[in-house]
Amino acid sequence: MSNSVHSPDLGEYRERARDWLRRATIPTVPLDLDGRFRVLRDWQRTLHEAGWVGITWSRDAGGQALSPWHQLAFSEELTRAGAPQPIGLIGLDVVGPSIDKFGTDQQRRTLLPRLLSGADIWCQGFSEPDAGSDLASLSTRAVPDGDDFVVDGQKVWTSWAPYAQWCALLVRTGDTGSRHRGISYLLVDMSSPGISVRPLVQMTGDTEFGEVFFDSVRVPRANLVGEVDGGWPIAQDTLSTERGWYTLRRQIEFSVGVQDAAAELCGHYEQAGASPSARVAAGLGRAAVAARALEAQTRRTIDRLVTSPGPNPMDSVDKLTVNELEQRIFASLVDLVGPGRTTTTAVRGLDTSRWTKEHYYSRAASIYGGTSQIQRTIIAERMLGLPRG
Amino acid sequence: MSNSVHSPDLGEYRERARDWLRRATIPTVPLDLDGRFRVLRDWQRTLHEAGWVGITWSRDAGGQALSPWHQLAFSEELTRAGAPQPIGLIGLDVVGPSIDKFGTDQQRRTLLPRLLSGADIWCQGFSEPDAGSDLASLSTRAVPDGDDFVVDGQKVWTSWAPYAQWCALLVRTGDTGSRHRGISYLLVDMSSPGISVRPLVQMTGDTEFGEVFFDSVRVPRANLVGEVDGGWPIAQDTLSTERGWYTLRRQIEFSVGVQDAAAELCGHYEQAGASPSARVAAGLGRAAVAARALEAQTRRTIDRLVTSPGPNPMDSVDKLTVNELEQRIFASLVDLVGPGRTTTTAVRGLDTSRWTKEHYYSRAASIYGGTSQIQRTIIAERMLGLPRG
Amino acid sequence: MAEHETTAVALELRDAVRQFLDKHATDDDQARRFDSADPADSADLVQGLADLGAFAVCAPESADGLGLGPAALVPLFTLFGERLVTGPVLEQCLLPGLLLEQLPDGLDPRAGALLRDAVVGERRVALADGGASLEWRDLLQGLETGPSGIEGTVGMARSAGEADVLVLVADGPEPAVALVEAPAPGLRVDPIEIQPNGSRFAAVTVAPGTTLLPLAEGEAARRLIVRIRAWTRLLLAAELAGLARRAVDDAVAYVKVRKQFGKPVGTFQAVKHIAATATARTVVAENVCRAAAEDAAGLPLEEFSAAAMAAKAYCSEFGPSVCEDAIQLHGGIGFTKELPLHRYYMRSLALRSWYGDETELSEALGRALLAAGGTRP
Amino acid sequence: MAEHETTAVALELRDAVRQFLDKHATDDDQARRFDSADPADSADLVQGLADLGAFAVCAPESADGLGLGPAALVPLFTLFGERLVTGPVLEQCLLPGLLLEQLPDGLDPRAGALLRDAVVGERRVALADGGASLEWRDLLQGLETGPSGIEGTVGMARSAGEADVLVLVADGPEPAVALVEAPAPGLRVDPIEIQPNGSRFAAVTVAPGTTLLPLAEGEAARRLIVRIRAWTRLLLAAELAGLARRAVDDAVAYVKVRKQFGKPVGTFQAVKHIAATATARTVVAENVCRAAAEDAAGLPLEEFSAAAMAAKAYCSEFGPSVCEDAIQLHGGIGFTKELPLHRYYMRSLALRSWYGDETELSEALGRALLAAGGTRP
Repeated sequence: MSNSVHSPDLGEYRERARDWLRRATIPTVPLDLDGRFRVLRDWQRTLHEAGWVGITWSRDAGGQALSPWHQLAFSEELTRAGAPQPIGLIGLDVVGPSIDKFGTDQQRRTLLPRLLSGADIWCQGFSEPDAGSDLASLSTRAVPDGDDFVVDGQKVWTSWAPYAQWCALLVRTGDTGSRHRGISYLLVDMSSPGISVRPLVQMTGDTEFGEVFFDSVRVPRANLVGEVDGGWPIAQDTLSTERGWYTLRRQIEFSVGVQDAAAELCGHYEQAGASPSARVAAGLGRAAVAARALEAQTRRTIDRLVTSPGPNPMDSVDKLTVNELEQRIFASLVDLVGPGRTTTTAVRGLDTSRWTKEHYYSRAASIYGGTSQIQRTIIAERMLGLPRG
Repeated sequence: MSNSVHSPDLGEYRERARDWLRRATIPTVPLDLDGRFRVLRDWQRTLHEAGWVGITWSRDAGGQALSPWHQLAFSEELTRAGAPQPIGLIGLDVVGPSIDKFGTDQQRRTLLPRLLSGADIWCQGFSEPDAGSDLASLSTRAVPDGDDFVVDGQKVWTSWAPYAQWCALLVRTGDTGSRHRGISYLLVDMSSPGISVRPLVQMTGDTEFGEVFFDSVRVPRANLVGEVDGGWPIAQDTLSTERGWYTLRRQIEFSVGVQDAAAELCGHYEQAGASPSARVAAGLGRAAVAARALEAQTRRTIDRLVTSPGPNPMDSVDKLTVNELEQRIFASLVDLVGPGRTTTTAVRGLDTSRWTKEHYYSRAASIYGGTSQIQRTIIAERMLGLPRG
Repeated sequence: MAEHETTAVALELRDAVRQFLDKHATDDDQARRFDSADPADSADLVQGLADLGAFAVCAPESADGLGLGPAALVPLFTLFGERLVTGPVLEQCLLPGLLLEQLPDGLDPRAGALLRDAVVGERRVALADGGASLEWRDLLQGLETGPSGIEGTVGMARSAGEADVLVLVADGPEPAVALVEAPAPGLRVDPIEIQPNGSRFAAVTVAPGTTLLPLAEGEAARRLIVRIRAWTRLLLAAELAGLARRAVDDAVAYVKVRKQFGKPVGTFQAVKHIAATATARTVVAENVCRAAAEDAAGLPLEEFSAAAMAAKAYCSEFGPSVCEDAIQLHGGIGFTKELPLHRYYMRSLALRSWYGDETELSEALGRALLAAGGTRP
Repeated sequence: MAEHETTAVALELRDAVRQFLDKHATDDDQARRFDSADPADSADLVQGLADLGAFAVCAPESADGLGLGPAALVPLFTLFGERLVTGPVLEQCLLPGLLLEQLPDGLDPRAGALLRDAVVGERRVALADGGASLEWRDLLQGLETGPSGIEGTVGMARSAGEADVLVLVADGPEPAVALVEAPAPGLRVDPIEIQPNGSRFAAVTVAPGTTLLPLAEGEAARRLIVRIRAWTRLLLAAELAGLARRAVDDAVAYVKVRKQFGKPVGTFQAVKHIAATATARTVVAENVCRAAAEDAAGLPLEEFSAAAMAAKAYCSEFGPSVCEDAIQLHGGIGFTKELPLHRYYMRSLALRSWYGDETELSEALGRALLAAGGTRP
């Protein structure tokens, strides 16, 4: 993959990654959540010890101080090697950079090393039942009380909530109507008394999302990031970066997915001595076109991560594009198993269970992380300059 | 076609229509607008003399006093015989019924017979450059002056404007901000001094739409339909009926269109001794599914025309459905000529010029007569009860 | 019965079924049944429908049926879609009645007895037909007429694992339809591991020499097969329309109360337009099924078959798409098992490709149209 | 030239072309040219582009070219799309340069002279290639290698009626590429009646024995044909992206000023969302072309061919769809000849199926992927 913004020569770095991955024991990820969490956390520690975690982070913060292209190259090699991503992505992509940029020395020193190694897994307490798309209306309250804040409220769509050691929490410290001007950014130890978690089962059967309830939870004032009522810009700053990295990682997974599907079909048709129908070829090709389009789009994402990090309406173009193309890729692929989709039987070599699950999951793409509707409004108003309501 | 709301047995009526059409001289419609108008007007006179115009109109108004099923059956037979519709549909479907229902005896007596026979062709001056979707904001003014109104303003999307003898005109008689409460319904002789017309050329090359300019045009008060400022409900009342008939007529044209395309393809493959590709079969089938879906939908339209005429949000479901399916039918059919679409050469027997033109025209379906966006808002607010902005 | 009596009986039955479902097919009941691979979980529901006469709808009155004809099943299956009534219901409602109605003369007495038992719900019927897909015929395989009768394998037969009686469809050069009682020597029924979808599947293998009860052969069998498939498609289409109806109704109700940015999300034009589009497509889906049912009696078989294909194609495309819109309108919660919505979507996808998705049916319909020289079908 | 020099020259050229088009390709000019079946109507435009060096972009410096490589044409064709520059431009920009670059050694002297004339705009070049469509090969037909050289008929060859030199592509079992000067005994070029689309077409027939200037045979010809088609696809894709860009920009500008219900229609969420979706697709269309151009130098030919197919497939699908959105955003006026928009739509539809629409290219790409065992392309 070539790049237009002076991408460094990554040949050697890639070779080193490939070499390491060849020698590494790629973990098999169990289906049960407990097992999955344990194995993926161990894998993050292994990656971290070998210097493959925090690739773009400063050395000061425990990272490798390399470019986004290095991160992308490693993610590609990881995925191509059939290895999972480290589990602590929310920490690595969102919370960690916020702590590094806006946190106190104390916070940086105590929290970042454990975040990188996977010793601490972070979750993100942003969305609420009545503040999803409209995050600025969140109502979980934090009231100062001595050296603590006392937190009451509820968060939702918190991933890995039952397993996380820490939570980056957006709370209302201003008046009820203060919207984004009255929000603070707290770091909450998930073992604090008063926190309870209820998992939400998704259509795919996955349960890594949950609701988190805060009942008079005491959080030390030392765990505040930035100023009181100053949490909104901190959240915005890294959400944009997160979106960029999310796009990049997903794009790699999709490309590899299309190649996996092609390899499955190939194996079948070679063995059967048969030739694929026009529908099979076109379905696979349609997925491949979408994956390539997304790859092309993400080259510009990485240009942006290098040259002008920070919120940009083009992030919403990326997100809308991922949503649309992810849905297209997996609709095209699952279409190839036809009536077999109700079973776990391989159809024409295709792993029916995998493609049906990916397809179900793709329906969430246009909802999670900001609905497609929200992205369209951002594009229209902030990029095209169409007048607000 | 069977119907659920006690449709009468139309066998004999259809047979009579078929018989008449077999004996009639079906006109060849010239491509130039002058010729087309002349031929189609003659055709309306011929149809009228034989009792095939105003089928659902009362005998009192010069009609046949038959049911909507009779009208539909005749339209079907007409289309299947390859014959054009009468040209004065705006008069027959919209203006005439309004005059019959809301006009004076004098208006009925002098205008309706000539409207039916095609001696007078009517156009409809509703939309304005700045009042398209938002008809209630129209600004063409009519100021009382002695026994006349003096009309100034501009209308647009007026079909057959250069040829029409009469225009049903919505004008503002109330204050500027009076919206639908300050609109009156006037009947305007198109030969009145001060009227000028500029044709608008469509993408298809057709020019039957035009802009109409009114410069101090005097219209006798006797040409007012209903009360001053009472024009809005008159327009609404028949617009709904018009939409129903429009849907019905279009559906017939689409069904016949799909059959024509199938016959063209058949002729080609029989002659070539070849078999159609999966893509050709699926494209034709896709159009056929859409045509059948629309046929099914219009059965309920006709039920409504019989049992509960008048505005109904289900009209908007019909219109949205026609828009969507018309575009699908012609996109599917024109897709079959492939790269041949840039030429006039028949491709696989298909009449390239016809299907490209129909396809271009279908893009207007979601705009003319109320955009798809307007229809969706009506459905959401009036049928689903979603809250207004 | 006269037409208005037929209609009255059909409406009465539908109301009775609706009341029964209100009690015995709540969202919680249906959640349990939907995910289950065990027929026992839907036995009470099936028995209840039998008691109400749902399986007698299209059986002739001479066979203790209601004699309403299969068209009367269409509104019932729209209701079944709305209420997520799944399991072996379609085959049971359609096949015994249709076969008894189509084959009144000289029917093998044992076959007649089995079918009459099925009408009153005392036996479970399933269909072994390789024609449940055209593009995936390699997966479905199929039966054909061998030297000693119907033989072969059907890779996926819905509800076959829980059936006492299988209707075997051989659609090769020598078409035939027969019954086989399960279990029987020579008959293998191997359940297939499923993903939750509301139906169970088994592979059915009929060895040469299995004891069969022949129903039809030759042209009569060919026509019977066309008829069985056409009605199966139409009832699947009706179920898909019902699933869409429930999904869009749920979504509209939700966006009226769910607030974001200080007002119901249904206030936003983008939300309104998704809901309106989904509603229009649902209305058309309902009407395309209703129209095919209206036409059934009056149309030549091939034209009715085309009408059923068109209905199934429309509903296969827009049933799932309406459910997707409904999920989008719900936001994140629509994607979770907190609400029944996801089951409607999963069911709609399962039905989409059973007896043909929109792509293969469009192709089949196009070919039928071309074969007929451009006139109907 | 070093890479940064190349880029500077390419940017300079693009600016010069843009300024030229500002003067000589106004909407009125383009309206006149677009509807015309007469090459004379675009002669001044073609000459202007020649004078600016547009046809020399990818020719080697040894042949008086700019030596920028065909990748430098991609941004130029996006611009051509934005400005509706049509006529025989693509063939003229691509073919002489590409052939001179690919066939430097042992090139027939007369062929070399013709191509060098074309680089400076003194001859017009067109391509006779039956592979401009896969599904409609029956319409396109094609050339093959006969006993005495290339022969056969190409049913539709773009701009062939106004060419002095035709590039003949024989893609049968014995691939070959050759030039023929027009007119020539044995060569028939029959103009085809067109519908307005910005291009003219002719049927080209090459009789056995026509005097040809051979360029390549065998494997070299096969690879040359793949390369010609890949670049043609990519430039068509770039033009489609440019058409989409212009359409969506016009629509956005329009909805900012056009008022309904007392406010700009761009205030309405439904309008915003159509504009946003169209914008996102346009950005991706631009980027998919740009990425393929970036990759061209580094990829094996078959992979570059796949990248070009993917770019063309994406732009074939979304180029016209963005124009449709733009028409919808304009309302009724968008459907008239009052605005240039309709020409962008008509042009996008013409380009959509030329060298493959999204359906046939998806199938071709899928087959290529399967042939490669699931790895790239």
